[in-house]
Amino acid sequence: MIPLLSSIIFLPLVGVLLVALTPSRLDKCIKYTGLLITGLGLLLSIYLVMCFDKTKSSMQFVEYCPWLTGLNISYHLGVDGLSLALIFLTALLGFIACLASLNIQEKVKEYFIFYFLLMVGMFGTFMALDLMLFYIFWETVLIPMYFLIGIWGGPRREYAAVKFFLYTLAGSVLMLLSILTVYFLAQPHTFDILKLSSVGFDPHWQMVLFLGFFVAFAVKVPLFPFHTWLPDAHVEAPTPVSVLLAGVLLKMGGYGIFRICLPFFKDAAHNLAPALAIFAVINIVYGACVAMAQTDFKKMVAYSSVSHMGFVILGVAALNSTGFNGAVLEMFNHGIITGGMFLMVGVLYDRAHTRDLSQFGGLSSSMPFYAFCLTFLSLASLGLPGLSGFVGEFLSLVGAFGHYPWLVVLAAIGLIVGVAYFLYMLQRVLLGTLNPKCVSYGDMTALDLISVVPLIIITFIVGFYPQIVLTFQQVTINGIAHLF
Amino acid sequence: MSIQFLFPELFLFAMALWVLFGSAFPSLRKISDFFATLGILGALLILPLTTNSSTVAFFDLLINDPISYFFRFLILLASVLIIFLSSGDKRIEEEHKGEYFFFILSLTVSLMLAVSSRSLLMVYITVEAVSIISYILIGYFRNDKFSSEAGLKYFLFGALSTGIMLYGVSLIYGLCGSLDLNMIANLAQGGHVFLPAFILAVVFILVGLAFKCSLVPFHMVAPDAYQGAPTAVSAFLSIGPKAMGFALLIRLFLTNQTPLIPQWTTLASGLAIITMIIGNIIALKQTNVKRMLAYSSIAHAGFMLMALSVVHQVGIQALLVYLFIYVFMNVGAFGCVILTNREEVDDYAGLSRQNPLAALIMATSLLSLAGLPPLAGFMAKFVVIAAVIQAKSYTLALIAVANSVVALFYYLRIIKVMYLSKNDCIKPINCSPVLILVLIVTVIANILLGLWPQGIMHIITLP
Amino acid sequence: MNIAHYIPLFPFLAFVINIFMGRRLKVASAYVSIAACVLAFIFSLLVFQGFSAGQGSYSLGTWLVINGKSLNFGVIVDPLTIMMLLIVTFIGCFILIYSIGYMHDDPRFSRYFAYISLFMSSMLGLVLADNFILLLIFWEGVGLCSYLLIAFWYERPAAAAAGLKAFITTRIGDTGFLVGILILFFACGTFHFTDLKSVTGPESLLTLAAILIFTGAMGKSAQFPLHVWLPDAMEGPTAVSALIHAATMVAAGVYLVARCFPLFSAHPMALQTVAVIGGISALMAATIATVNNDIKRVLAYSTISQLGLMMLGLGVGGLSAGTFHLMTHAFFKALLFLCAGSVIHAVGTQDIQKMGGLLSKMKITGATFCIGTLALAGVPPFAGFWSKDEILLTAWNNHHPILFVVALLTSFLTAFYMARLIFLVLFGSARSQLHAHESPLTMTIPLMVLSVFAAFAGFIGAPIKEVGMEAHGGSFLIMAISTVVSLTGLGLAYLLYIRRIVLIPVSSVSGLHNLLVNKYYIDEIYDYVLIKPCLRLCQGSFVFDAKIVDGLVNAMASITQFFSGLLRKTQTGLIQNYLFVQILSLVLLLIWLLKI
Amino acid sequence: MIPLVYFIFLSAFLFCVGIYGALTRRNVIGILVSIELILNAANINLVAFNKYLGTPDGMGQVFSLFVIAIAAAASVVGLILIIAIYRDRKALFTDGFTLMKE
Repeated sequence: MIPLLSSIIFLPLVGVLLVALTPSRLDKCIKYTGLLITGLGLLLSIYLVMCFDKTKSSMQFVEYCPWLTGLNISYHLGVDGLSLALIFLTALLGFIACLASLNIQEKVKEYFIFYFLLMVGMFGTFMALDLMLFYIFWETVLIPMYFLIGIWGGPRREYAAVKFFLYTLAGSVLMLLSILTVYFLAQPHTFDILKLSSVGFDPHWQMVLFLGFFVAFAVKVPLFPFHTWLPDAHVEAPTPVSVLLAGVLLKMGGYGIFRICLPFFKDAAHNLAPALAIFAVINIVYGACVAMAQTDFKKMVAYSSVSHMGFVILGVAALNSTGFNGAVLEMFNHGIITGGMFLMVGVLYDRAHTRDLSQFGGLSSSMPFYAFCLTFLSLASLGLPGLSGFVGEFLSLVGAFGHYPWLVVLAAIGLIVGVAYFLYMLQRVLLGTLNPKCVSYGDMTALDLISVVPLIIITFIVGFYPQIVLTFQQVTINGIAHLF
Repeated sequence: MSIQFLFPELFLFAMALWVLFGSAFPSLRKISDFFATLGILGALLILPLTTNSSTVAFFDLLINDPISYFFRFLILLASVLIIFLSSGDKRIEEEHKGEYFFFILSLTVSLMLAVSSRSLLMVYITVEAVSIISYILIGYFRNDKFSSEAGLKYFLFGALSTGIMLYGVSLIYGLCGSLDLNMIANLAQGGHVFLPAFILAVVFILVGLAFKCSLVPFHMVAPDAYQGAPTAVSAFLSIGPKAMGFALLIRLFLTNQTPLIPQWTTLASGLAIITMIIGNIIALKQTNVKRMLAYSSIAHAGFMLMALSVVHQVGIQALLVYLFIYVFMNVGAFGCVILTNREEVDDYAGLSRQNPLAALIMATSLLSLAGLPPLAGFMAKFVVIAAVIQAKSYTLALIAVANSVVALFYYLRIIKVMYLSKNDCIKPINCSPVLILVLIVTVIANILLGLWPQGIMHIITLP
Repeated sequence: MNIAHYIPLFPFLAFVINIFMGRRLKVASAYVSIAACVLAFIFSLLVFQGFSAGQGSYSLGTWLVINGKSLNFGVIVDPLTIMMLLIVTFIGCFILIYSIGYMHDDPRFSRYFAYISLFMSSMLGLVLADNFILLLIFWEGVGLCSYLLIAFWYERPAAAAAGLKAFITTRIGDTGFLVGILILFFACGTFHFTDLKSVTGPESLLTLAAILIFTGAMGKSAQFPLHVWLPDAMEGPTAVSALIHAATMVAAGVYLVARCFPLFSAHPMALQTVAVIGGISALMAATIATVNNDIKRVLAYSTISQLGLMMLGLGVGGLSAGTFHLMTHAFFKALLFLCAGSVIHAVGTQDIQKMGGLLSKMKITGATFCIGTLALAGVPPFAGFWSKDEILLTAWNNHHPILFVVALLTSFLTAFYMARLIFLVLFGSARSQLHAHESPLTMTIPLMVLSVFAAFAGFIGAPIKEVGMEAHGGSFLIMAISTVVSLTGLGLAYLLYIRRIVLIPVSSVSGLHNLLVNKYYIDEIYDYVLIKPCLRLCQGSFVFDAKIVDGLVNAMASITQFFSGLLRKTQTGLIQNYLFVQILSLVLLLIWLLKI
Repeated sequence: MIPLVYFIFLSAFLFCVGIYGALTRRNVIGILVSIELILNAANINLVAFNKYLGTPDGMGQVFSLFVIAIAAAASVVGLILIIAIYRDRKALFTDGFTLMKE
């Protein structure tokens, strides 16, 4: 049977070679190879989802081969309920962002080379079962993202790119230390995540190592004190890159917490859960408040994803199967919804070349399709019950309510501010009298629609019947949950 | 008999003389770099034959063990890369090209002897030889005021340091009655020696070696030397003598894995911390690329010393791996400076548009120097940090890792200017085919050693 | 056979058809919606008929797994559901018919009918849901449709702002509702209504849960603290106000309290709050209505007041009284709104001071308007009298004297302001030269049908009555008192607005008058106490984020740059300094090593 | 026989004079001379230790001979560089060549 996981990871590398060989003036066919490769990746991941066995709790499609025998590093890949949804999300958003990248004009060749390297890094992070392999894929995401934001970004792109790079690197460098300490603490020295999950570290070390890992993931999730890179990176990144940045990169932090922090350091998780919950709620309320005060459309959506990722951490802090289910589902849903939202922002930016909300008004008369999609996605992202945004948040709230009732109440109040700033945005953009400047904006092209409609359909389906996604992750989540 | 051990050095010196002789004839002078490469490759071929010769050679002054074999191989590899680099540098063309390559070859010979020396006498002679040849090489462009000033400064500083080292050697000779390193080590560990005086003497010697490895308190002249010297020479300075310095540190301080003086670990980690911090922080605001690379090589020296502070077999192995990878990273970076012959950071503006290949080479080397995963620099850093954590010195590891973040900033500055800035600086690029070939080799090495470093990794086995 | 869950699907289908094929369908989209509504009505009748033949509620399948227990969705069928189904579908059909005329020249004709069908489907879904989560989903769906319909004419900024205000206010209520559900779930582990009867758990917790659930109802039924959105919701088309803000959606809050009645009745404190809040909003809204000059806002405040009355009815323990009043109120309030709509459609302005003497010009609308007013005022033969009397009766029987007086006062004020309304609009002389003309047939037929129901709903209500309602003829005294109160209200209005007799000099009451005109300054208070500080907080947090959190990060970078500049100075270029540093560090090293 | 201590003091004294000279002299050649002083101090040490501690193979004396030869070579190279700079900038004092700083 072909090594499915490795082929998904290294398919984009084939793309890199193809694109590197084609001369840069044929940018049309570079774009089509891009679509071909990401499309193939999506098909492969759909095939992966189809023949994934929901009942098995252990890793599936495992690929193992010793890579650096001297350093005990092995090339070990595997998929379980937790990473399956995220891999599918990456493949889907990768394809859709590739669709959105078709209107990139300058230096198309380098763009797609970095784009494919980014895809390799993202896929690898979700599939790696060896700590060092995980770390290497975790860091390979940085270089292409730096160049993508840096070269094709907005006016303050240099500052934003450097800030993103240094911020994430500072976090992940701490993780390197923790990985090595874990390696030397585990008695049969090993980097293998599965073996390390069963090693009981002594409580003192658990606390230190938990924080060591957690800082790296908190920077990626953007938890409260470490979130300031996100708005800058989002505002300056080109649309397809910020779709990927919001859709997938934020989930790597959450995934890391589930894969490494919780199974390795159970006692530390217990003691730190209240602190986690507090930070999560700060994230939710603070993110919502700051988003309310934004005039830049993209920055507002960036802060809204800070607020939504707060629910993921709240779900984690609940330390029970409902909370975990909510967190993982929220990660998947948030990826889909925010990916769509950034596409919407991109569509508007391509026409207006500005993101200042006060420049728009009454667009729903001149751009009906755009109005429908934007309203739908905003409603999904403000957590309207019946759409997928609500299900994840609801499960996290229910999970966390058992232990921290007052925090959940605060989070619910935070939700109100969430509703306020999204509707206020809708009012400024869509409703009211048609802004004379916006008369000339044409409605969404077929290309934009093709990239947004699948996301809307998924949001509706998952919102209507969440069991579709939950059945995949149920067994794995119960596995993690019964540790606590 | 022990002469077999010296065959590579003898062959290389013979070729050096031939190149010197050839430089008298204009026709031969033009292809003197070809002869030089021939010499080095010949030495590389002969080197494996020396493994089965006797362990001690040349009146017990030289030793033939795996470490000396590795370092001799490393130095030959470094010098062959430097020769390719120098043949690309246009300015060396007009000066007496023949002498230049003679000095390079003789520097290589003395380095090879230095790394396999077993007695303090041999140590002093080879260190002095290396210093003298590097004074000449640094001041090679006599009519360029930067190069001559750098040469003079390096001479004064170097002469003083080796003078202090010699005084230390004489004191040790007095204390231990012998110059043989093993003898001294046994005496010291046996405790038959008057410790305070012994420490004084050892510190005196450390000054000389630290100057060679450009460790911080003794690094003052290195930035000026690197900036003033011809770029190929500063590249060689940052690899050759530095490797020799670390080889001698291993020989002197860590013979058979027990530190010569009890405080070695604190001394080494203290020096390493200062070196990394000061090296990285000063590099932040440099505007001259060569000077910035000088400080980056100081910071990397701190990293290597950190590997030595781990008094365990894995520490030394980590250092060897680090040095091997460090050669390629540095040659790549300095090579780009030669390729584009631009020294100011701002001159690199828009290089990615003017010459994407040069920008790619520079970016890969810099990112590898910064230690980012898919590239070899990460493997080097990982191995050293693993050794340090294995020795449970967590604060040292923390500082090292924090420094790598600071280091990334000034590497990114150059990349930012090359790729992200809008204004372009149009300067001619001397793309001599040989230079581009060697730079592509370094890029491939950087990527290959990062992803699949089986070749080098057999040296090290983590416990 | 279980066909109940198909009822919401028909309007949803109509919504999908109208949204996607709206352009082409043009006028036909109205017929699609009406067809869906009629089908839903027929199915409701079938369910009603099926119910009397004993088919109850059933489950549809698991939707989520929470804390190990699987939460499965289902449909609940009992008298309350059937009544609501019938009301929503019945009134819905007529309002749709009415809307054809009312909206015929609107550019986004099909979208209007799409939103109305979406509303119908979520309202029907809400009524049929058998657990809190499914109810919450449709609950927010209804809130969304009211937002879309209020802001239907989004060109007008006032409409957009009103939509926003409505959604946020209801959303505040829903948050309380959500927290209430969570507390209930953790107190007794269930989301389903059926287990509410047998609910056991800590007393204080369940009361808190009940009150929080009631906040959800308050948000939706515009009760006292969260009532501010309903008057502004009048920005939307009148047909929308008739359907949503009179008959169905606002009644959802009452339906919710009725549905969870076992929970509320088990905790008297919760029931008490319901009654008190109901009383306050009834009285407050009635007083404001007496001075308001906008025809639709008067009706809006009257809706708040009547809803307050229903809540009061439920609060005093009269489940059937409250629900009966809900049923009758739906009919005559929808009628009144449609009449108002037809008046506005004809005259073009909503300010009643400019209207007058329209009865002569608009015979049918005028007549139906009077019937509706009489029904609302509670004049004996009409429907309003019976249901209001029920509430008064239960209030009296369950020993709630204060609430009884409040109810009486409210009905007096209701009679007064409704009479004032028709006297100013229909009777007297035309105060400005408005050329009024009778609305087309499509608008007047629904008026006539609804007026018939407004008149006789009291009796039609009989079959609902014997469902758990005690004997009607209890005490004629209460009936007499309520009739007298209504008539005095009408008479007073007659004196004031037809005879123009100044009973009390306006100057002495001017303070009270201003207070009422400005709606007790509640909007301003909210704005000042809640909205302004919240916006300032958000602005402050953004500044905090940009300056402090971000500032810290940039500060770290600049500190390292500063040190770099400092250390850089050490390289003076003088060889003497280098040598000096060399020797100095040698000496320091020696001191350090030898001292250890 | 003169006790060994005298020689050690002499060489230490010479060493310190050399260091002091190197640090304070403004003239480059002065620094060169001081460095030679340091080397000779080491020589004295070597020869003295070899004589008094009596290692049979005379390693110390052989070493000092090497040192003398190498010191000569070093000073030759040093002088070349000094002449090169003098010809270019006519500056012999150390503050003359501070082109490269910071």
